[in-house]
Amino acid sequence: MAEKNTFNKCTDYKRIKSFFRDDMKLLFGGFGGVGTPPGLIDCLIDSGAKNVHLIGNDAGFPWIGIGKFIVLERAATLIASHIGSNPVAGDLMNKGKLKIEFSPQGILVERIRSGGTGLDGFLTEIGLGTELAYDKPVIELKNKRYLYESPIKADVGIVYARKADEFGNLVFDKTARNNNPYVAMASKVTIVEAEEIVPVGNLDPEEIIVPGIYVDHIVTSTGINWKWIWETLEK
Amino acid sequence: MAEKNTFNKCTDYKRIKSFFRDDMKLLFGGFGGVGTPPGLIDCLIDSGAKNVHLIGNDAGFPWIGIGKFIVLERAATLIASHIGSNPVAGDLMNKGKLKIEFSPQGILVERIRSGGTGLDGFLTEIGLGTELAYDKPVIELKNKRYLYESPIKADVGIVYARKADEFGNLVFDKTARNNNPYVAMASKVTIVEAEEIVPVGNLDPEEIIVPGIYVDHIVTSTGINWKWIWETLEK
Amino acid sequence: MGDIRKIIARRAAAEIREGMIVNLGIGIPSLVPEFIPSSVSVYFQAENGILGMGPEPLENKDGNLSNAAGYPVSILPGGSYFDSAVSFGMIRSGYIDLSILGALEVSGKGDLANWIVPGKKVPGVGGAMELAYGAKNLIALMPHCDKNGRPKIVRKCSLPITTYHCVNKIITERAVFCIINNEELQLEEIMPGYNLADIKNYTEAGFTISQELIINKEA
Amino acid sequence: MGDIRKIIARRAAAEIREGMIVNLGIGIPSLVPEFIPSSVSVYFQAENGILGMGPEPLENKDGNLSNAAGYPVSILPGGSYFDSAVSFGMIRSGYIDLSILGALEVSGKGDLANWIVPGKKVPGVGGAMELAYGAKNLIALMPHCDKNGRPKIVRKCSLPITTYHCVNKIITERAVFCIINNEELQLEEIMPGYNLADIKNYTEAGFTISQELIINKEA
Repeated sequence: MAEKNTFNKCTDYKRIKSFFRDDMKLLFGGFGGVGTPPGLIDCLIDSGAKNVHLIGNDAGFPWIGIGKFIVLERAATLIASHIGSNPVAGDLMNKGKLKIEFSPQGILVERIRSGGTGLDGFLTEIGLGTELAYDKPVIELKNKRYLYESPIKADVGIVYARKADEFGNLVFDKTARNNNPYVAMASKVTIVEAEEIVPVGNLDPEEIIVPGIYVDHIVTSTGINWKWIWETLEK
Repeated sequence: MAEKNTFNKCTDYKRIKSFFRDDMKLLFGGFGGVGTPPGLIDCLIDSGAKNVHLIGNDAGFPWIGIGKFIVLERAATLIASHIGSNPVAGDLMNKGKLKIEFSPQGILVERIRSGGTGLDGFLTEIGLGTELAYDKPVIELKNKRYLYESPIKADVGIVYARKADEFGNLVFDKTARNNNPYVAMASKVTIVEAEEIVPVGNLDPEEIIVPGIYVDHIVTSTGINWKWIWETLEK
Repeated sequence: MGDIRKIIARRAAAEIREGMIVNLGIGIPSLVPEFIPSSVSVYFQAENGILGMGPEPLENKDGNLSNAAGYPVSILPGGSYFDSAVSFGMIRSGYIDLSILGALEVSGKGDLANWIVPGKKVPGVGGAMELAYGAKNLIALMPHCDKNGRPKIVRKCSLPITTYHCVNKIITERAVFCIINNEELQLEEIMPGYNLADIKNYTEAGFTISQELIINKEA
Repeated sequence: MGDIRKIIARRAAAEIREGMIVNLGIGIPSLVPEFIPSSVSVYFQAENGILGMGPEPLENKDGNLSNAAGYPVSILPGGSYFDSAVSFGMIRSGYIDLSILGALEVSGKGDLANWIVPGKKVPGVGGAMELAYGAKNLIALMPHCDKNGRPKIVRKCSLPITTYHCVNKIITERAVFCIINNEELQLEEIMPGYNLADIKNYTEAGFTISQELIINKEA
């Protein structure tokens, strides 16, 4: 069994704070807040970072996931597939305080994957001729037209995992996996909040979803600190 | 527990033979024969199919994997990353009996993934200006030049798995996974040879690598029926 | 309105057949499962990364096991979890047999508008474009008219388009239409309580009438 | 030839430092691990889909656990298996600290030729193009001269190029060169048993000499 923190990746929230900088490009894992790291969101809020460029599936809810940061008006831009669950994001957009680029959901995760796997973007017919084509290049090949979707990378990525070993090998929990693996791949500095950190050798090599090569820093989660939408409605 | 063969996917080699046709495009899983389905290779040989268009990582060895089929001179073309381990393939190429298109290894699996995930190809700098650029389109964007790599799909795909349940959910074994998941995704008819077939519900939803949605037919493996190169040298 | 939504959802459920792989959008489509007979077994897929989604559990709801709208679900035997790139790979490449989406407007040629009402509702497109692009069969559900009584089946969508030429069938509380070859809107069925005039007067797009038109009597 | 290969591999092993992620090509690079001190722990990655590859086991060799050349290996604690698209994702996007490849020719500007000798050897490119493209640090290993005594470090490659401007260092049995900014070939080290003339007369590409040139004495 390896010694504790052999790879020097295990750290604490206080030290993580310094990675969140003004003007950074931040990729966040999660889908409607599910799979978004709650402790790292609070840490991002505490860091005071502003003018942040966010990229992720959606805007969360005003009290869930990345939504908690968005409502503070410290995000400059957001690339996401929808903001339907966070009306504050819509208000900020309409007031010109948050610039939003909408992307089809699967195209967005594929753009992140393209950045994370060292490819230079891809072609698709999806979105062609619609408002979501924005000013993306149109490529014609064999008399068919395609949109060019460029790769996305980020300065910092925040990821939520079920388990991490000290090398950063990751295992996820059910639908909290979603886009987290690609956030880990496409971020220059990848920070993981894991429900549990285990010694190297404790994970089955077959069950590892994200190899530790992609992970730079790991903190232990103190658990979900928001009420899910369905908990709110029930109570 | 589901009844035996609820999804009507479990079958035998005899019935599989009819899926192998002259002139078909065939994707095969495996990397140097590791992860290539031995029973399905024999079945392909028995089928008599000829003028087959093969796509896979390499040409195997003359007595291992797809190599066993290639030496019979019934493949018309091969897209692969190398044929170094199968001198017969090189001979056939030099004699004009087998047309080979070489592709960088990771670019090839990515082209298969592109076909299997409904994208229209991707851009990369890799191979630009080399012989492997062939007549692939060159796309210029923001004063940089890229090769366009087109998606690959096939009529039939053959896959080797550690376990399959009756819906076709797949689990792989160590490095025998390699490109098998993408062969399953990119083939119109996906045929799986599994070391073991288990009832639906026996696989942990987290351990499933290929969801059954991609799998059409499943047969039980009778095991590796060739000597690996390192076994040959030893004995 | 509650009733209308359930009427539409019940009729949509009748389109679902044994063994299908089905994706349901948010809104009216999310009501569909309660009208599927328990004898019909299907696998529901959700964009966030699950195939074989079962109903919301009564207890021990798990925040990490949810559908694409963030609500708790369960998983059936044979179900699997995967990342959302794999999920959309399935969706784009035609492995979903049936996709049922809510709509704001549909044109007579099957153009779908369901992602934005400029200046008002700004939900964003979500997975709708890819679901519309990839589904073998796409059914759009919506009330026949908007709040002001104006038709939602139109000659040309006034709202921004999600995907052109993608809808195969439209189900409203008044009627079921199919769209043949992205060209011909055809009335297949008149729903209980309505007659042909109710449909003609409130459908902007021109349509033909199926030779096998079904006229449902009052339920 | 056997000795030359081991001399080159031993010198290459000295480039490997604690904690590195390393990919080794076939040929001479595959001999490198036996010269790495056991105190230095590294993770070897192989293209087929494994990180944390350990040595060939003495018994219970497993046909399904192999390196990219198809030979049996083991896996270290902390190692993982993944598919080959993920594997090449790592390779292309710069997560491999050091890639050591065999070469047929290298130009003074770092162009690598290692995939084909037209009309003779037709191995195919394998993963070499992507390894060369993505590695943070790429070392090419080869004998200093070919069978006919002709230099393999050339002004311009005569063989088809694998990747332009990619090699950072060349190690032969006679010398170690670095290539600065894909432009300047610089002699860093003279290997035991050779002198500057042995190198100058058998290196076609022009080169400068490092101010910190290391001259190794006979071993």
